[in-house]
Order: sequence, then structure tokens, then C-alpha cells
Amino acid sequence: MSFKSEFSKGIIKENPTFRMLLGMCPTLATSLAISNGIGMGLAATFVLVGSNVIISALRKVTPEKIRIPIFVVVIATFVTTVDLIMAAFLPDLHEVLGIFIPLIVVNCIIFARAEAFAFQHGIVDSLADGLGMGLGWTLALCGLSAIRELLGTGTLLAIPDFGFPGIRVFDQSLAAVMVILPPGGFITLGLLIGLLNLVANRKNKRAQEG
Amino acid sequence: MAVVPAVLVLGLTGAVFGVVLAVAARKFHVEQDPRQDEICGLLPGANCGACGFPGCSGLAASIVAGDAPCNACPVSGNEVASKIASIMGVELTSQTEKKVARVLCQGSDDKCGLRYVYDGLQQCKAQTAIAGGAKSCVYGCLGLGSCVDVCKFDAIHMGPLGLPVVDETKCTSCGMCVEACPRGTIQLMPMSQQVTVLCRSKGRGAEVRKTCKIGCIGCGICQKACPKGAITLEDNLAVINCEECDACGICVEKCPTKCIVMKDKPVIVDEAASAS
Amino acid sequence: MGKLLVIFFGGVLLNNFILSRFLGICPFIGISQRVDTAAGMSAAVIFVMGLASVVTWFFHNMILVPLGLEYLQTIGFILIIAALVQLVEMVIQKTSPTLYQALGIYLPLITTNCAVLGVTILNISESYNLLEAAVNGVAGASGFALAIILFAAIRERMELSEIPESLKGFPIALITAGLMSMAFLGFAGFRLEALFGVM
Amino acid sequence: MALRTFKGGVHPRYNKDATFRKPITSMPSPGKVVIPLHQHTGAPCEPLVKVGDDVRVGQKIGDSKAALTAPVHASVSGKVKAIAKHPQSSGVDGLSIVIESDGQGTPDESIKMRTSVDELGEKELIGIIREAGIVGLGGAAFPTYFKLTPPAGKTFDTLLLNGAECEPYLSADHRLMVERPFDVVTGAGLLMKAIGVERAVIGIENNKPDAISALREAAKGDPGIEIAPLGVKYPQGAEKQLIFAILGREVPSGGLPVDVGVVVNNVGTAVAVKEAVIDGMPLVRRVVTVTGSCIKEPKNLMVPIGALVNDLIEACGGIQIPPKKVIIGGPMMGIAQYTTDIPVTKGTSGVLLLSEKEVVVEDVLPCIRCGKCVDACPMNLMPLWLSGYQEAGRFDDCEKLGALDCIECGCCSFVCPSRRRLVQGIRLAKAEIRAKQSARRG
Amino acid sequence: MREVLRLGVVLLVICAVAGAVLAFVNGITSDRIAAQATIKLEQALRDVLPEADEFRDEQEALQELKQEASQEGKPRFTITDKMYTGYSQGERRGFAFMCSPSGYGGPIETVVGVSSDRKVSGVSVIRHTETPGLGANIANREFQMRFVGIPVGTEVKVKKDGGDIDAITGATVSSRAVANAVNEALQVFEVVTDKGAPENEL
Amino acid sequence: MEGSGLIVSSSPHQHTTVSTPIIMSDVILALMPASLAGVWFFGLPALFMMAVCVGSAVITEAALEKLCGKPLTVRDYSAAVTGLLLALIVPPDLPLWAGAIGSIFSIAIAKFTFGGLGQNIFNPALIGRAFLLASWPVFMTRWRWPIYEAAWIPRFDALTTATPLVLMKYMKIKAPYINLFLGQVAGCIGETSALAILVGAAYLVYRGHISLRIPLSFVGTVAVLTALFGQDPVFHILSGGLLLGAFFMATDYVTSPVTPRGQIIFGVGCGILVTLIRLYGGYPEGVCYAILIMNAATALVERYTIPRKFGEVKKGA
Repeated sequence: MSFKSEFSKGIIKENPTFRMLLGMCPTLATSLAISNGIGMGLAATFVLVGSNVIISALRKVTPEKIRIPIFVVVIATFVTTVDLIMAAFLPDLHEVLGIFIPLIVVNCIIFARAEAFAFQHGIVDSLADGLGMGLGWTLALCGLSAIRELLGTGTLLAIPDFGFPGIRVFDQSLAAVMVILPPGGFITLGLLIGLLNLVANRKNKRAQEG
Repeated sequence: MAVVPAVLVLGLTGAVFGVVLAVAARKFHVEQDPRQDEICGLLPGANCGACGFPGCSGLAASIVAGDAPCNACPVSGNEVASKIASIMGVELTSQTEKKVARVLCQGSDDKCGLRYVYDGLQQCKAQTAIAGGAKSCVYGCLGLGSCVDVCKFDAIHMGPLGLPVVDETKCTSCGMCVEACPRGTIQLMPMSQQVTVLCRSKGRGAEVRKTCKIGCIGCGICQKACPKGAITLEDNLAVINCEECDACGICVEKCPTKCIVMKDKPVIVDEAASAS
Repeated sequence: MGKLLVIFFGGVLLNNFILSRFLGICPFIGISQRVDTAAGMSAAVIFVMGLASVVTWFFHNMILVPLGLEYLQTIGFILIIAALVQLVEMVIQKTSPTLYQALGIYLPLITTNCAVLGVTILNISESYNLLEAAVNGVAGASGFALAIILFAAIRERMELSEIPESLKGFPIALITAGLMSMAFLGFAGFRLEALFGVM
Repeated sequence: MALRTFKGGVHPRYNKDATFRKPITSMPSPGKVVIPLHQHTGAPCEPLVKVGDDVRVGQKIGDSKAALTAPVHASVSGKVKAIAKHPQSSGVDGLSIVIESDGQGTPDESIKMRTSVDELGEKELIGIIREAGIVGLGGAAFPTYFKLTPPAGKTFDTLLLNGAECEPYLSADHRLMVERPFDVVTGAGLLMKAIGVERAVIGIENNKPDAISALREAAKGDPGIEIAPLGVKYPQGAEKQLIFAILGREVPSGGLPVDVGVVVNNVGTAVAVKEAVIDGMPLVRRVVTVTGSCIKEPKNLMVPIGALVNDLIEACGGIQIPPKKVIIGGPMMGIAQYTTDIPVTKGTSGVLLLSEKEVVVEDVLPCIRCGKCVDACPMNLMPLWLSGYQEAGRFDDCEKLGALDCIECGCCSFVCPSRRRLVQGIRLAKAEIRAKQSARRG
Repeated sequence: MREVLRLGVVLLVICAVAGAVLAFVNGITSDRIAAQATIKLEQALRDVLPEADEFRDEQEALQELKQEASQEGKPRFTITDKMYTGYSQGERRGFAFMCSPSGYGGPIETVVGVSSDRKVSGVSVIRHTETPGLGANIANREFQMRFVGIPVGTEVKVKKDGGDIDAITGATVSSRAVANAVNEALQVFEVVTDKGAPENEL
Repeated sequence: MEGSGLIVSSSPHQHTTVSTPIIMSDVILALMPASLAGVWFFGLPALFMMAVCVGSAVITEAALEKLCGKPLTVRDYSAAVTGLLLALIVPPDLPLWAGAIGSIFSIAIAKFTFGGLGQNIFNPALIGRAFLLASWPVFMTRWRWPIYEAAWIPRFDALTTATPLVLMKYMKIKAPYINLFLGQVAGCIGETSALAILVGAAYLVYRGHISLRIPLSFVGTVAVLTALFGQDPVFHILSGGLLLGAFFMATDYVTSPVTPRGQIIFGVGCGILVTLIRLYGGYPEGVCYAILIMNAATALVERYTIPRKFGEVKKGA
């Protein structure tokens, strides 16, 4: 597997959200606006890349029996780092993402990659994998956020940290607030995954017939 | 700088837990054969139950316990079987040939009439339970598609004329369809078998002629024509011994009702395609 | 007593971990195929979350705060939880193989159940005392249990329905959770304090 | 007045007007009869005659050594033409003895009237009933002698006679009770004697006042026999429901009436017992209601066993409109036929020829969970779940939900607004469960 | 036993390294994180009391005041959490109060500024959990401006309760909560200036 | 061999005349009094709302089925019932487009994704309403006084235009019983007139389509609990959507338990939740949410209330 293929698989073929269905909690909770999606996604990507590299580097000296605690420590270190840095430099975003920053620690994506990939592969591959998976997740998060931000508030790309109110697409009184409430998160994501399944199924069928 | 307390606290916490866990691991150790996990990983994970064990993990446990042979999974191929065998430390003795499900009936709606109008559950077993099934021929396919419903691998579909068609590339020979068919019309056959008698009717010639245009009438012409002597008649039905058969195609040509068919030349489907 | 009730019902109904806080979604969807297993998982989560709340409360207030090391909260808590879960797993595997069988691979996944870490962090950020923290832990887990058991029963029923092919499995689970969450909006703004006579 | 009845059930359209006032008439002797060797629950009979043999009315022509079986007898005198498979009302072709009638109806020499029955003991009575080939005439055709022999450790205390006749269209039992009440009462007395009980109750749906008064009159001198008018509801005549309605006893799940000390027999069976014991004539004929809007003159016919349905139709003046559905039995539990070339068997209580108007084929819609089937089920089961699990292939769940308790009365399918085939599904589930159970055992 | 020790040591080392790393990161960020909080607070205070550029926390005075104001053991001013005085060029320009009235979805952290001319100079909602699209509109400047200019001594009420403030459509509860905050701020201001305590200490 | 042409099917061979489309059309018929009362009190906009909701529900169902190649089921009238019910539980001044979106959401999300008729977990009309309330709370809480006034209905004026429950909850103003009973108050299109709803409900009961287990336990629980909390039970029964909900929504076959005991638990549960939400919740009315929450519990309740089989021996006995 080349660096490129390890990297790109995470974005489409093994997209953690849409294909592997991992890391649902933060996906649902933080996908209220595109800016949140980017912030959360990049934070997770940082942790993913960092922990993948370190765990891959340590894989030879890690005793099998306590590998889980060690993963946890490594991941948590990166998470705390991100947490502190965000609190220092992006306080508004930090407040919005709230508890879900420390909860990156238990994000299944990061754990799954550590266990299933980094622990068995070299540093470079693990780096590519982390980067791909992280960006794949970020993209998925942004896509979901875009839909929810647009339908739920009528704006796009609002960035409170920079005081940017976003592009108003339609009047706020027409926006379906439910989309940015918890039920909207579940339903939008469910429909989105269903839609992607539908497209994939159609493609498969066509490939078979053709 | 506050590095020292941080290092101390975390380090100690880690150490304490490490020790506690290690001790607990010893104290609460449960013997589980590591081979079981390994085998479970090799199995397909469809949990189809075709092996007769409760799911793939159940089969894995049974293989490890020695209650099941290494090639007990009918779904996975020889490769997996030999891998399992090497995990278990035994040589796989008999190489099994891949089998596929075949529908042994050509009595489509236009060739085989109905005795009555059926009204009820669209399941083959349901229909046979009432007056023995609506098709005139009591050996043939009922065409309600229970085999299609039961296939977990999307390998059977209803054809245009009310007969199921097997997609041999997808068929895993799990045997679910064989079980679902109340008539025994679907059977597992070696994939390599070229010539097949696509009829199961044990009725006498006259009876068959009355009920179906394409059934085996037990005339014995194929038996006489076969240069290899690979065909015999059992209960008015031609049976091909596939080990003797060299797929010369003479019987296919001679059969008066065209119920012997050469693989990849399915007479019926061509006709249907040209008709539609 | 009143406050504890408020915390408890708040955690179960108003701020349900799954339906309005989005914590613990993975096991919610993963282990809700059968009501029995969902109940088993719920019991395990209630136990672990209650225990974790207590232990982390001590860790935070007895060690981190006096030493001024609050920033080690995340890493410390997750270590404790990981160790705790592994310990519980070993004990269950030894003492009750049937329960272990039923929960299968999901026991180790409690570690990565963000509800557990989530509740411990919330305990601290809400500055609960020990008893309140324990109640909150149990409440969060009970909310999880309520949602997952209701959902498992719904899922058993859905097994018999003809859900469109592309929505089967995960998507329909999410949509169902969404509709459940919509129903639970009915608890929004509920004045538990008034009901239980606090304030 | 609150009549005794049971929980659940339905009210089908009874459609009995065409026949219930018509006296039983004998059909003209048919040219040939086809007597299946397997007309009952249990093992099939072996033929005792050969092709070409001469037989007489009442002559035993088939029997088996199995524990559960019932011999068959010639119902006409004549010559055995063939012993071959023939279509049968159960839907499966069965081995049958075809007799060409000589039109004489000569009885076999073994048939003798008994002048006194007092000296007959329980064992002897049951033996006579077995030899006469008597089975339950209500439809299930369960050998009566077997029912009358309690399993070890159990005893009877009450005999119930089933005169409910809750199936729509049918009036065979009704006529029998009105026309031959003394035979019913005599038969009941003999059955009581055979099982050694002092009490008998005859349950009759309240819509047959003439039958109730006739039987009351006939049983006047017999304090042990009570006539119980019952609420009019289907399936009032189902064994377990009848016992509950009359005695308030619940037959335990998976158990038999004997578990609550009861044996239930059809009133027709009682008459057959009387004929076998007193007249010495085995079961060679029965009353069949031939009706439905396609029949010219619906009738209650006394029919020799083995007579072909075609001949019955002829005896009723033939067909006035071509039938769309032919049912042997009643419309709730009877079996639809694809041909009329089938013989009347011991269990045939009616022949219905329904027209297109009566058998509208409606689309099956999804279950809307209205719960009407749950309310209607006399066994208190959950038909919608049972059929749902059956369709999903989850037979273990069916078993847990008590599929085997289903009596297949058809109430659930009857009330289903979505026209779902609930009973059919449950029946299949039962078959699968039984297959699994026997696989487990063996 | 040796293996147990080994595992313990490995974990110890890893954790120690992690601790060191985190201590280092914390060292870099802690000042800035603390500063962020102050910046945010100052921003909010300036928003509601634009005339001032320097603020002092009057926590003790507030506590004292609350104590005195309580009547017969019944505490008053329960929703006022913090009190600040605002100065510009050494002169006191007004007060800012941090209040947390209960809204629909929980406490609404509101800052109310009252300038020295005894009028509301600004209202700002800094944290709330009201329903998006409905109660959440209390965070809108347009709504907050409805309170500016209300003089001390007025009882602030929404129209539904017989007052003058236009509530947000469909969000009476949230609007009422903000009105309560303003109301209490004005009352505290009245007490505090009558008493004149903080001024005297100057 | 030529077939006999006879139809062969499994017993029973006789069926009741009541069919699913007949039940659905009876429900529509039973909703007519409430609908007419809605038009009577709120004028043509109410009629338009019904037309839009029914229309978009039916069209959505047909379009989705067409798209997925499923058989069209519009003729079972279930989509029309959903549309009509939704129209009856929204305010008369809701913009028509919102009604249409609510209707589409009901059918597409709450019904179609679950497999269509008979397989939805939640009552589609209520989901539609909950969706609208969460999405456009401003439109969903804007009320209007009935336009029709008659001398024989006593005039009931309150300070502001609000539903009786709002007036009660926030201003302690109680609407007179007669206005509540006839429907001369502000409220959702089909919810105001208790009389009209009860007439329709009586028809459904007469036709045997609904049992009284759910409505009675529902309304009874509300009555008892409100009385316990020191409120006026009659007022609470007559106001808001309680009666419409109890007789037409909670009794929805698909989303309520089929077991008799389950139905009573369902009704009691709804009653408790309605009372709690009305008295302590964030909303003045809780019928919609109460039923939805109990819908979520239906599967579980049903599972544990399977009736005792005939002849089943009690455990331990």
C-alpha cells in the first residue's frame, strides 16, 4: 500500500462516518455549523495523526497486555494538548465544542485506527492513514454541518470566533430550527447515510448489469 | 515549573493501574483457546447458520472443540478451510469441489399449467400444504420464490417466466434454498457438471406429457444414445453420472422434450429472451 | 433529597445522554438488537458509570485540585475508567460467563463509550459533591438504559418490517433515535425543581 | 340472559337458512364409491380385500395394527374394482378402495342387532366402537375409541356432546338432533357407560331452539344428561372452548380434555355409536350438508361413506351457477378443493359450492396492528406476531408465543381488515416447530 | 511477579512522559487561557457600559449588600451573581451586574449595565441554553436594545405581564427572564447608590 | 392438463366485511365533525390547511412509492388520514407551506422510511406536529380567535389571543366550560370543539374500530392527576388537544399496543405525561409529546403484556 492509497481510502472508500459508521457522538453533537465541523475535524485529525504515529513507533516495545492503557495515555495526551491550545487561541469554538473536545479521547475512530492500523503498520503508513481518516471525518462532518447550518439557520459559513455572521441564504424565520436540535442531527445523518447507500447500491447494480 | 507533580501523579497512577491490572489478569484468568478467535476471524461472519452451528463464532468454538471439521463452513472456500486446518494443526484430506445450486425444472408458466387458482401466502411451502401445490406437475417448481427470499447472498432471482435463476458466481452453496424448496427442485451440484437433467418428475411418460411440455418422460433415448453409458433411468427419470459424462452433448441433442441441458446453453432462457 | 431527584430525573429525561446529549451513540446502535442484551449492557453501564463517577470525583478533588493539576483531568479520568472497565470485565468473565457471552465484545467498548468519560467530566464542571456526582453518574446511565431498552424493543419490532433497502441498519436506527429524541423534546423546559419542591 | 360462552371468537354470517329446516334425505345409491384407507387421524389402513372381491355393506375392508387407527367398511354392496390412489379432500392423493355398487345394499352377515346392551362392559363397548370404525364426525376424524380410553392415572368425570355446530352453512348436526334426538341420547348413554361417568352435558348454540327442545324432551327421563344452551359465537364448537363454556374448566396448554376429566364427542358420533352398538352397523354413512349458492337444491343428505361429491351434487339437482370454490367442511375450517371428483369421508360434514360473489379475492394489505385478531383469538394468542415471525422464519419465537396452542379456528383471518393469511402462516409455523421438535427428540 | 513489575514500569514511564508533555503544554497555554476569560468579561462589561474603560470587581460589597437587604431571613437579589463598577479617567461611570435568571432551558447569564445617570446603559446575554430560533433570540442586539434607557425605579415587565417591554414572539418565558434580570439590576443599583458604599470607599 | 379454475386457499373462506380502507375512511368520516367545526370557527384558511395537508400527504406517499418501485397504496386512505389529522392539530394561521412541509415530513420520515403502512413506530401526524413546533415555533404558537360568534355562545374574552391552556398556565385565567365544550376558544383547527370530537369518537366506537381502553384510561388518568394536583379536571379534559389526542391519536392502531393490558398501560402513561407536561413542563400543552413518548414505549410495553394463553398454567402455581 502506498502512502497515497492509505491516505485516500479514508476519504471515500473507508470514510469513517459514512462507511465505517464510527465516531457518531461528536459527529452528531458538533455538526451545527461548518466552522464547528472544521474545528472539530481538524482537532481530531491532529490527535489521530499524532497518536497513530506515536503508537506505530511504540508498537515494538508495547507489551500486548497493556496496549489499551498505553493507547489511551498517548491519545489522551494529544487530546489534552489540543484542548488547551484551543482554549487559549479559539475560545469561542472551544466553548461551542465543549465537552466533545476531551471526549475525542474515546472517539471510536481514533481508538479503532490505533488498534486496527497503527499497531500493525509502519510510521509512514500510519501517518497517511491518520491523515486520510482525519480528513475524511472532517469532510463528512463539514458536509453534515453544511446541511444542518443551512436548513436550521438559513446561513452558511458563520464563524463566531471571527465575528463573521455567515452568508444568509434565506430568512431566519423560514429556517427549520429542528434541524439543529438533537433530533435533526439524528435524522439528517440517518437520511444522509441512507442516501449514500442508495447511490452506492445503484452504482453496484449498474456495474453488475453493465 | 509544575512538571514534577504532573509526572509524579500520572506516572504513579499509571504504575498502580498497571500492577493492579496485571495482578487481576492473573487472578481472574479464564482459559480461552486463542485459536477460537483466530478461526472466527477467518470465517465469513455472515452468521448464516448453514453449517448448523449458532453463527460463525459458534462454529469456531465447535471447530476448536473438535466437534466440527475444518471445512464445516459451506460458504467459505478451500482456502479458508486449509487455513483453519493449519491453525488446528491438521492436514485437510479431501479437497471439496465447489458446488452451486441448480434449479432442476424448466416447467415455466407457459410449459406447465395450473391445476387450480391459488390464493394465499406467497410461500412455496404454504402452497404445497394446500392440495399439493397449484402446478400440474407435482415434482416441479412452484414459482413462488421462497428460494429467492431465503438466499442471503442475493444469488437467486425470479426469471421472466416464473422460474428462479441462480447466479452461480454469487452462490456459496450454503444450501438454504435447497431447504426452502418443498419439492426438492433445487439441488447443489458440482459447478463443473456440464450436462444436467432439468426435471425431477418421476411420473410415467403419459402423465408427464399431460402436465408439462418439457419434462422427462423416461423414454430412455438418452440412455441408449450415451456413448459413455453415463445415463441411467431411475423411477422414469434420466440420471446422469457426472464422473462418466464427458459433456459430448449427444443426449442433449437427442432428448425429445429437451429436458437435458448443457451448461452455458440454457435453452429456456434464450427462448424467453427472444420472446420478450 | 430534592436536588438529588432533580439531578436524577434531569439526567434520565431532560438531558438524556443519548437523545439530547449525543453521548454513547455507538453502543446505543451497536448493542440494541435484542432487549435482553440491551438490558445487560445497561446494567453494566449503570454499574461502571456510577463507580467511575465516585472514583474520579475522589481523584479530582483529592489529588488534582490540591496539586493544581486540573489540566490532567482528561488523561487521568480515562486511565481510571479504562482500568476500571478492564477490571470489571475480568471479574464478569470469571464469575458470570453467561453475562460475558451476552455482552460479548461490547464490554471492552464501554471504555470507549463516551458517556462514561462524559459523565465524569460533567460531574466536575457542574461542581457536584460526591453524592450528587454518584447520582448523576447513575442517572446518566439510567437515561442511556431507558433509551437503549426502548430502542431495542422497537428494533425487534422493526425486524419484521419492510424498511427500504438503503435505510436498513444504521440509517433507520439513527432516524428512529431522531424521532425518539423529538418525542423527548416534550421534556424541554420541564421544571423538575418545582415538581420536587426545591427552590 | 347471559349464555355460557368463551372469550374471543367472531360472528360470521351463518347462511344456514338454505338447509336448516330441510329434513335429512337419503341420496340415491351411487354407482360407485371410493373409500380412502386413511380417513382419520392416525395410521392408514391396509386393504383387507382384493380387486375383484365381492363386498357387502358393513364389511370391514381395511384395518391396521397400529395403536391409533380406525378400520374402514364397505358402504355399498358390490365388487372391488380397484385399489389405487385417488384425489381426496385432504388435498393429498390417498390409496382408496373403489367399489362398484350392485345397487342392492345387501348388509354383511356379521351385522346383527343387539337386543340387550346391559351386559356389555366398558372394554367391550370401546371394542365395538373401534371395530365399527367410529371417528369424530365433527371434522377432525379422531378415532373415538382412543379418546374414550383414558391414559394411565387419569379419569373422566363428564361426557360432553358437541351440538354447537358453529360453522356457518352447516346444518347436519342440527337436523340430526331435531330428527333423531332419541338416538343422540341413547348414544350419549352408551358413551357414558363406556367411560364410566354419571354426567353428560349436550352443548347447543342458542340459535337452534328446536334442537334444544327436542333433546330436552328426549332426555327427560335421564337425570344424568343435561342440555346446555350456549351463546352463538364461532368457534363455540371447538373442544377447549366448549369445555370452558359449559364447565368453566381450562384444558391446560398442550394438554387434552382428559386432563380436566372430560371427553368431548360430536352428536353425530353419538348417533354412530348408537348404530354400532344397538344396530350392529359400523360407520358406513353420515349426514352431509350440501349447500352454497351454486347448488340448485341445498340439502342435508344421508350419504354412504365414499360417495363422490359429484354424485352428491347430482343428488341436489346439480349446479345452477359454476362454482368458484368448493369446500369440504364449513367455510371457517373446511378445505378448499380443486376438483369435485373426491369421495365423502367420515369427517365430511358439508360440501359447499360457493359462487364468485361469495369468494371475493381481496388484496392482502400490510398489518395495521389493529389488534382485532388478538381480541378474536379464542386461545388468547397473538396471531399478528405469530404470522409475522413465521414470515421472518423465526420459528423459535413462534413456539415461545404458543403457536402450537393455535386451534386453527380461523377467527384471526376472519376479522383481519387487511386480509392477512394469519392461520395459514401459523399452520406452517406449527409444521416447522413440530419438525424441529421431532428432530430434537430423535 | 517480574512481568507484573515490568508492565508497571512501562506504564509508569509512558505516563510520566505524558505528564511531562502536558505540563509543558499547560505551561505555554495557561496564562493565555486565563487571559481569555478576562478579555471576554471585559468585552461584555464594556458592551453594557460603554462609557467606562476600567472595571473593578465589587464582590465583597455585593455580598454585604445582599446580607443587609435580606429581610427576615428571606434573601433578596438572588439572581445577581457579580457586581462591577466601571471607571473612566478615574471617575465612576456606572455599575455592571452579572445576573443569571432562570429561562426556559436553564439560567441565562445576563450582564446589565446601569450608568451614573441612573438609566440602563446596556444589556448583554453572554451564555444561555434557550431554544434556538425562539428563546435564543434574547441574544439578539435588537431585543437587548429594548431595555436601554429605562430609568431606575421603573418596574421592568413584559407586556404580557402588564409592562412595556415587547416580548419576543412565542418566547415569553425567555423574555421575562431577561426583564427580571434588568429589574433586579436596577433595584440593586438603587440600593447600592443610596447606600453609597462603593463610592465612599473610593 | 387444464386446470379446474377453482380457487383454492387456506381456511377460513369467509371474511368480515370490514377492511383496512373501510376503517380508514370511517376515521375520516369520524373526523368530519371536528373538521367542520374547525372551518366554522376559523374560516376558509382552515379548509385550505386541510386541503394542503391531505394533498401533500397523499402526493408524498404516491411519489415515494413510485420512486422506489413499490405498489401504490394511496387507496388505503391512510395517508389522507395522516394529512387530515395533522391539519387538525396545527394553528389556523400556520402558513400553508409549513403545513405542506409538516405533511411531507410526516409521511416521508415517520411513515415511509419505516416501511409504510402499519410499520411506523411513531404516529406520523404527531411527528409532523412535533417537527413543526420545533422548527417554526413562532408560527406554531400564533393563535387566533374563532371568527364565528353566536348570541347563544357566551362571549369569552381574554387579554391576549392565547389558547385556554396558555391563559391558565401563565395568567391563571380559566375559560368557561361552555366555550371549551363548543369550541369557541383559540386553539388548533380541530382541537377546540370537544363536542365535535366526541361525536366523531362515538361513531368510531359504534363501528367497533376503537376500543375504549386507551381513551378512557388516558382521560381518566389526566382527570385524577389534575385533581390530585389541585387543578380543575373538567377544564383540563375539555381544553387543548386531550380529547382529539385520546380518541384519534393515542388509539392509532399502528403505534399503540395491541395487547389489552398494554393498551391500558399506554393510556395511563399518556395521561401521566400530559399532566406533568401541562403542569410542570415547558409547554402549556403536552398531548402530542406524551403520545409520542408512549409510542416509543409501545414495543416494550407490548412485549411485557402478552396475554395469558388459554390454558396456560400460571408460573409457580
